[in-house]
This record gives sequence, C-alpha cells and structure tokens, in this order.
Amino acid sequence: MKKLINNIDTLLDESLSGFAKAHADIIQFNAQPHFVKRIKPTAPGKVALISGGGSGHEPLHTGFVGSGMLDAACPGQIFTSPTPDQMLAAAQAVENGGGVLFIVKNYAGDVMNFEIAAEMLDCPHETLLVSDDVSFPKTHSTGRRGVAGTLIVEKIVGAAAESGADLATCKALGDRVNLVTASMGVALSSCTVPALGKPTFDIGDNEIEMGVGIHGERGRERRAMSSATEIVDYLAGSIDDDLKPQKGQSALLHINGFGATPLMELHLIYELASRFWEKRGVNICRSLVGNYTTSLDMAGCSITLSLLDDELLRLWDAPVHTATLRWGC
Amino acid sequence: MKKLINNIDTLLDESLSGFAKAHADIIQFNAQPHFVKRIKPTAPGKVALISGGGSGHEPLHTGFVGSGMLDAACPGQIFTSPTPDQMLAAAQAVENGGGVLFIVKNYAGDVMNFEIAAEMLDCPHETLLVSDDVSFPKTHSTGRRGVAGTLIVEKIVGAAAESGADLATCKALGDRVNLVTASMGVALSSCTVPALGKPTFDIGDNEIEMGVGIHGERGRERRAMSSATEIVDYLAGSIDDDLKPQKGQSALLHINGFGATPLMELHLIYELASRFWEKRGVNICRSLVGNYTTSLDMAGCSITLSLLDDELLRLWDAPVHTATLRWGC
Amino acid sequence: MQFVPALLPRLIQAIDNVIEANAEEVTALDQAIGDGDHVTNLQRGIKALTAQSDELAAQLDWAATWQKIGMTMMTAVGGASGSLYGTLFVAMSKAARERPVVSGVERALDLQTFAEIFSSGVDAVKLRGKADAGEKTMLDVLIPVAASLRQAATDSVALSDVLKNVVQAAITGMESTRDMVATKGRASFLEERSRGHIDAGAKTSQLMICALVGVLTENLTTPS
Amino acid sequence: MQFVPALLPRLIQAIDNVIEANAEEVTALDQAIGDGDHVTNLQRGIKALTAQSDELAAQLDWAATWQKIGMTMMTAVGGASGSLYGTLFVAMSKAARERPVVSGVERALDLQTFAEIFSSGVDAVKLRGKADAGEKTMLDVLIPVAASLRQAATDSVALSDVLKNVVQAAITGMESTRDMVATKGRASFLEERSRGHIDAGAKTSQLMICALVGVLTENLTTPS
Ligand SMILES: Nc1ncnc2c1ncn2[C@@H]1O[C@H](COP(=O)(O)OP(=O)(O)O)[C@@H](O)[C@H]1O
Ligand SMILES: Nc1ncnc2c1ncn2[C@@H]1O[C@H](COP(=O)(O)OP(=O)(O)O)[C@@H](O)[C@H]1O
Ligand SMILES: [Mg+2]
Ligand SMILES: [Mg+2]
Ligand SMILES: [Mg+2]
Ligand SMILES: [Mg+2]
Repeated sequence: MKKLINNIDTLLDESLSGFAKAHADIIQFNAQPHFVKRIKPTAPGKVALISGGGSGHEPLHTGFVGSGMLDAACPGQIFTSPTPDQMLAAAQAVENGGGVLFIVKNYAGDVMNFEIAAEMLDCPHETLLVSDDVSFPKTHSTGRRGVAGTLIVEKIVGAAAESGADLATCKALGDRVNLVTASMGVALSSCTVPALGKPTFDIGDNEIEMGVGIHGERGRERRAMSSATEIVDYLAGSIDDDLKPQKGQSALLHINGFGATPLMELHLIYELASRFWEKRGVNICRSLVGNYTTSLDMAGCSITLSLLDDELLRLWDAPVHTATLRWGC
Repeated sequence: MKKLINNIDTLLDESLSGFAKAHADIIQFNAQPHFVKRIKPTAPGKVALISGGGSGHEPLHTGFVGSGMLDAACPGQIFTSPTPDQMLAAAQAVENGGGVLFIVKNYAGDVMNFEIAAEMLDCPHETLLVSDDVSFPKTHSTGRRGVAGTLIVEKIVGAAAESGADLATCKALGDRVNLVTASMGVALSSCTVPALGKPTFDIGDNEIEMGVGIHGERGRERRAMSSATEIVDYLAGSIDDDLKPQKGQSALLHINGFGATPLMELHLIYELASRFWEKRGVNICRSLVGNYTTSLDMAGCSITLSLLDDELLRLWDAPVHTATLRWGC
Repeated sequence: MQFVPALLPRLIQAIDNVIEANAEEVTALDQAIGDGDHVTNLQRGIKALTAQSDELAAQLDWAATWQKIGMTMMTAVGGASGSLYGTLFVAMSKAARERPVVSGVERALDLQTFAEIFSSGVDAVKLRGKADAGEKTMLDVLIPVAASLRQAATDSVALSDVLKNVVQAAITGMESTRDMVATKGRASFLEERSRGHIDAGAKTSQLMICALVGVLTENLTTPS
Repeated sequence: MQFVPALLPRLIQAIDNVIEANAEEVTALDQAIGDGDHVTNLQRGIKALTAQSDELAAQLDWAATWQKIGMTMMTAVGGASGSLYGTLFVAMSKAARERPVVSGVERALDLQTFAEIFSSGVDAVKLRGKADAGEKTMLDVLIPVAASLRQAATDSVALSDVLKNVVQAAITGMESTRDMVATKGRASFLEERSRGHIDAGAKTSQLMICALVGVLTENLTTPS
C-alpha cells in the first residue's frame, strides 16, 4: 500500500485541516470534536441540517456543507461512524431556532451513534434515514444501506430548509426523496483502508462484486467481469425494478465513481444508463457524474436514479454553494 | 486490467457521447471529427479559445468548455494528440470574428498537430504553449511539458476573452500566466492504457516516480516511497526554486489528483503544501483541489503554484460555467 | 470479592494486551465479513481509557466510573461497537445509580448486584442494536455471560467457579457465531456468505471478558 | 521501375502485415520510453489507408496520391507520428507538384525524381519535428534512407542493389537509436534512462520501409 500520508494517526486531521484551508471562504473546521460547519450565519429559525458518517467517502459529507445544503457535517474515523459528541457539538454550533435534522445513511454504526446524539439533544429534532441501496430487498434484516443517493436528499432538503421550510416539512420531504431514489454499485477492485494496509477483500482479475457497499462490504454477489452494457443492465435493471418509473417521468441520473475509476469510464456508464432509461420512456433531465460518494481508492461506480417531480427539480436546481456542488451563485 | 467499457474501439465515442448528454445544457459534441463546443453563442468579435489534447486526462479539456473558459476542445485518442482536422473543424464552428487562440500543452504531438492546423487556418490566430512542468529545466531539449497548470491558463484567458480582450491581449496574458505557473507531479502507480491492458511502467511497492508526466511518462527520477511531508518538500521545493515567489505574493495553490488518489490524500497534500509556502511568506489565497488533469487511473498527484496579481485574481474569480468549474453563475 | 475501581488500571491494561496480541486475527475476521476497522476502533477506546485509568481508579462510585467509561467508549471508539459499548456502560451506570450500590472506600460489589447491573447493560445493548442472540454479534457473547452471572448469583457458586463459568460462556458464545448467518451489522449484507466466520465483535467481547476474568482470578488468589 | 500507384494496395497490405506481426515488440519499445500507443496510432492510419486503397490505386498522379495519403495519416493517426507522417507525404506531394513528374497511365517514377521528392518529405519532417539525426527518432531511419536513395540515383546503381542499400540503411539507422539519448519526443524526458532502448518510431519506420522494399523487390523479379 502506498498512500500520500505522513502517518495513520494524523492522516484525518491533516486532511480535514487542508480541506478547511482550501475552502475557508465557506466552511470552518472544529478540531475537538471533529465537525465542519458553514461560516455564513443562517436566517433565524432555519432548520439546521447535520449529516455525518465515516471518513473515506469524500467529498461526502464535508464537501456538501454550505449555503443551500448542509449546515454541518461530522466526519468519523475512516469507514467508522462519527460519535455522538461530534453530533451534539455540531448541533450546538449551528442550531438556530428551527431545530435539527440529522441526515443519516442507514448503517448500524451511523444509526446508533446518531440515535444516541438525538436522545441527548435538547432542542426539536428529527432524523432522516437514507436507504437508497437496492442491492438488498427492503425486507433485509437491517434495512437497506444509504449510499450515493444521500447527496440528493441533502441537496433537496437543503434547498427547502434554506427557503424556510420547517422541521416537519424537511423531514417529510427527505423521506419522500429517499423513497424515489435508488442506487446500486459495482466494485472492480477493493479499497485499502490506510490503517490496515491491505485490500479489504480479494477479487480475481476477472471478477466484479455486484451490489458492493461504500466501505467495500461485499454486496449481492460475485460475478464474472463483463461488458459495461451488461453491468449497466444489471445495475439499472435492479434500480428500475425497484422504482418502477412511469413513462414520461423526469429523473436525475447520478453516476458516482468510487474513487479510482476514470471520469472517461463514468461518462461511458452515464451514456449506457441514460440509453437504458430513455428506451423505457424515462426523461433523464438532470445529471451528476463524478466522484461524490467514494470508497477511498476502490475502482467501480454506482448508478443512482432519482425520480423528481417539478417541486423536487426546482429544489435540486436551487442555488447551492459548497466545496463540491456549486451553482446559481 | 478491468475497465468499465464495452470495447476499446467504441470507448472514446461512448464516453464523449455520455459527457455530451450529461452536460447538454452547456456543450455540444461533434462526432465527425471529434470536438466539443459550447452551446450559447458568444459576443461577436470574441476571441475563440480552443484547446485539446489526448484523452485520458478528463475533465481536461472538455470539462472546461463553457462560458468564461474554452469555446471548444478537441479530444484525441487516449494519450494521443488530436489531429489538425479536428482543430480546423472546431475553429470553423466557434470562430466569431475575433480570431482563434489555440491553447496547447507543450508535448511534441500536440504542438505539431496544432501547428499544422494553424498553418491551414485562414483567420487571425495565435498559439499559446503551456509549459508549467518544472520537472525539467527550461533548457530541456523539447522545453518543459504542459500539465496541470493548463487549466489555470485556460480559466484566466477565458475570462479575459469573455470580457472582450483581443487576440494579442489574450495571447500575451496567457504567456504571462504560464510564466508565473509551475507544477510538478509524483506517481505512486502507473496508469493502464485500455488498448494496452497493462500498466505503462513497472514500479515497486516502495517506489515513487518523481516528476512524472501526465501520460505516465517517467519523470525526473525514481525514488524510495517517503512521507507526504518529504514528497511535498521535494515537489514544492522544485516549484519554489523555479518561481521564486516574493514574500507577501498572493498565489493560487492547485493540488491535482491523477485519477486514483482519494480526495482525503489530496487535501492532506494541500495542507502540507500550503504550510510550505505560508512558512515562506506566500499568501495562498485561492485553492483548487481535486482530479482535474488526470492520467486515467494513475495514483499520485501534482502540485501547481500560480502567482496571481490582482488582475489575474480578478480574472480567476470571474464567472465560469463549464461542466467542471462553475462559479459566479 | 475484590472487584473495586482500584483494579481498573490493571483491567484496562489486560484488555489492551489481549486486543494487541490478537489484533491481526480479529482484523482478519472483520475484514472477512465486515470492514476491517474493529480493532482500530476498540484500540482508540482502550487508549483513551488508559489515559484516564488513574482518574478512573479514584472515582467516587461505580455509577460514576461506568458513566465515565461509557462516555469515553462512546466518544473515542465510533462505529457500531463504540455506540454499543458506550450504551453498555452508560446503562450499567444508570442501573447502578438506581440501586443501593455499596459505597465507601472499598466500593466492592457483590456478585448479585453486579449480575443485575451487567444484565441491564446488556439489555440496553440489545435495544440499541435492535438485536438479540443468534444474530452473529457481540450479543452472542454478552447475553450468555450475563446469564451465567445471574445464574451464579442465584445458585451462590464459589467465585472462582463463577469466573470459570463466565469464561466458558464467553468462549462458547463466541464460537457459536461461526455457524450463524449474520442478520445485524455490516456482515448481514453478506447473507449466506457470512457463515463460516467468527464475528469480530463477538471475538473481542470474549477476549476482553476473559482478560478481565484473568485479572480478577489472579486477584482472587493473590489479593493485592 | 514499376513503382506505380497500382501497387499501393499491395504496399499498404504489406505495411499492415509487418506492423501487426511486430505489434507487441514495438508496443513494448514505446512503453519502455514512451507512452505505448505508437502501434495503435499507426494502425488507425493503416486501417484508414486500407479502406481507401482502391481509390488510391486509381489516383491521377503521384502528387494527388501522396496528398491523400498524407491527409489520411494526418487525420487518422494523431500523436507525434501522425503529424510527422502526414507532413512527410504532404511535403512529398508538394515536391511532386513542383516537378515534371511523369504522368499518364503508368505514372512510373524514375529513381532520381523519387529520391529528390522523398528527401523533400524528410526535410519537412525535420522542420516539423525541429529534429535531426541523432535525436533518437524516426529521423534516424528516414534521413539515412533518403541519403541512400539520393546516392543511388547519382551513382546509377542497379535497382535491386538500391533496394538492398535502402534496407541496410533503414536497419542500421534503427539499430543506431538504441544507444542514443533521446532529445526529442516523449522519450526525451527519460534523459539518460532512454539509452538502451530502440526508438519505437524508428523501428516502425524501418519495418515499413523494409516491407515496401519487399513488395518492390518481388515486383522487380516477377513483374505484374
Ligand atoms: N446491531 C448490532 N447489535 C449488536 N452488535 C452489533 C450490531 N451491529 C454491529 N454489532 C457488532 O459490532 C461489531 C463491529 O464493530 P466495528 O467494526 O467496530 O463497527 P462497524 O461495523 O461500524 O465497522 C460487529 O462485529 C458486531 O459484533
Ligand atoms: N520531434 C520529433 N521529430 C521526429 N520524430 C519524432 C519527434 N517526436 C516524436 N517522434 C517520433 O514519434 C514516435 C512516437 O510516436 P507516437 O507514439 O505515435 O506519438 P506520441 O509520442 O505522441 O505518443 C517516436 O518514437 C519518435 O520516433
Ligand atoms: Mg466501520
Ligand atoms: Mg501518445
Ligand atoms: Mg468494522
Ligand atoms: Mg506514443
């Protein structure tokens, strides 16, 4: 394993501190406990949106802190949920009279740590669970995982919160977006967690892992490597089965790289996935292609389809100014 | 080699067509010959900025086509310079009475192909050679290579052209930015060109290639793997020796990932590099961290420092709306 | 029984040693069916506890001690195991506060009180994790250990035998996870593929419990 | 001499074969000190030429033929070699246009005219590449081949010997690049490390020239 780091123990702090310096115009990093919050004061009564999760998925979530999206993000250790004290400190720093909405990817560690924080919070609060990964049935014993669709929830709810929606509205809106958003990923290689120094899983030269999770947790099944078209048919097919989009339905298509996949390949996947849905009469009218919800240096990608009605499209299009997503300002 | 592709021959077209679909609001893709141009008509008399180069460096250059930056980009085959017919067709499509400025990374193939196009062009034109890679002395037999600094030249000249600067002014401005911009990269792994199916170079588990080029051409020297601080000292030291920034000088610091390096590491490198120059009294007042000038799936990064005076800062900050860089609108 | 807070530095040291000694093996388990960070997570907690071990040894009562341990685990460990160990100790603290725990200089605990308090902690873990025995988690160790403590308390077994039973319950519970299909935690995504591997969290629970018992047993035979 | 455009399909086929047969070896050369795409680049050009070979065989004169070949190479190959081969043929076309080239049905070229035209092409390559002999490029083959053609034309050697000399010049030139330090093209960035490898572009120039000579020699002995 070769990594551009000094040592395992300082990696996260040095990186977060670099992130904070590079984006000092929008965000601020609190080192003890770790959280990133936006700088510009929000309107009084605005619902405070706080997300978080293990590190190693950058730019998620820190890259989405800023006006029109998150108020704060709590980065945990690499692939390890953040802790309740981070969430409480972040809430204290950004709560502004409108209550707190925690946006949590459905993973046991994240859910439990945010739950503890919520129990300790003494202001109005709600928790929004994102569970967009269709690799598993809805009936899976722990529910579905929250993956690349999370940023869509964060963007849309962020826009609503910015324009004055109250806590209950934000929570309901987030649940609605989660329901119309479905994702599934494929890994061509494993990631390597720096502290471990070797790949999380072994995978043959001619194998891929279908339905992989964003920590390199193995997914639905191991398959033989195949063409991009076959891979897209598998992933998009699973998503389509789940969302069952109507003809004429408008949608956002998000191709997410896991970290080591060239943009050229991601655009190729976008091409194939948009053909897949165009053939089925879906109107792909918004796109997002790039590395947004990564798994360190894993090769592979996920496909996310999000069925957006006019209201949701308007919220997606609303101005956003974060380290990673920026438009309309 | 595992890649998300159908086959080598259709890879580039499928990818460009996906890129075009994903960004249909800003750009348009011409398939025969290959070029990408912006959609919105420009002001009559605006200088047309055209860049191009081998594919495999995405988002460079196609991702920088749009208002405030390039008018067109000509993607070649993977790691292979585009051909004069592409440049001529692009020029014909976007020339609007202000002449054409070719922005070319200093690599033999690119230089010669753009030169042929320039000879055939029958409107006023200039060629801007970018040569920011300080891995080699200025006296190198082919001059220095053009690497990650290219986008800075494109952004700044793009802003000037948008605001009405004429051809000679754009050319002079670009030369000026090129002179105050210096880059150097390090590879931790080789890239794998799809058509070849195996890594371009072998590199040991404990080795790095200092001064690597963006096609995986080996660079200044092979060294033993070392800490991020030592690597930054080496790269930033070479850049600093070249630019010799004054105390108090303001600068843009750009950390560019080659494709397979997690953002977490890039931010860590940003932290170390900004400390390096802060210690020397340089005022790092603009930042850009991410995968912008990639080498397919190579692991590693480059550091670019660009010394920007008030005029250049203003042009850097001017609105830009491309697939990759967007602000102010 | 000499189970007093003064023992804490030795207990923490023992846990540190046993996790260190088994780090590679446990990491391999978490890599096989999880994400491989379990040892690193725990070690962050153990390091934080070690830094506080003198303070902990001087705590006024068990409730405060457990509260401090719980908060330390909760803030230092992260991940699933951090929230669960945090929950375990915070709940034990709560249970202790609700009970007439022996106070004073020695603050020794009688077995029955401890068994009840520990069981309350394990119940809180079940609630937090929405999990029970048989789901291939640390609960497959914690639940039988709590049961064996309660059993011993009612049967008034000799303390040395209690400790032996606890070790046996922990090891059996840990071993039992091997053939289970995980239905909670990260390993649940592997479904049938999770079978055949011991759960990392069960393994470390067992290791830590056995290490604690080791210190207590030593203390029993050669009281400090 | 039967060097007429009608031969072009066979010449193109011969080039295709020789590049295909040596693809792996040449790719390894370009990977060693370049970026590994040289064969793929050339093959795109050869494929485009093949698609046009009937058309080419029917061209009206050499100037038009070379112009077409040049433009095809220039638009299909890309990279350094595409611009250079494009330049070579476009310049040969230009030189042909400036000369009273034999026209008519046969449009056969005499050796001296061809030697002069080819030399003009090579000069254009030197200009385009800002390069000369000794820089470890295709010019280390093209320059000696041009010289050997010019020499033969003045000495009026037998055509079969001319062809042998050309082959010798090409091979010697190609071999000479092995010990050079590259000062042009991508390999120049390797500086001293470029020594010890044959230049890929020199190798393919040699291979293609030898393949052309092969067809011509065959044609000499068994005229079509
Ligand atoms: N819902 C749950 N209930 C009980 N224990 C759980 C639950 N989820 C996970 N665990 C335990 O936590 C262990 C994993 O801990 P750790 O690796 O530190 O966290 P993470 O899974 O977040 O990476 C598992 O091996 C399992 O024993
Ligand atoms: N300036 C130059 N003059 C002459 N030949 C050159 C020059 N630069 C490169 N070459 C030749 O081109 C070859 C490389 O061609 P190719 O691999 O197709 O292009 P690229 O170098 O752009 O990848 C080199 O091996 C060398 O023979
Ligand atoms: Mg984890
Ligand atoms: Mg090339
Ligand atoms: Mg784990
Ligand atoms: Mg090449």
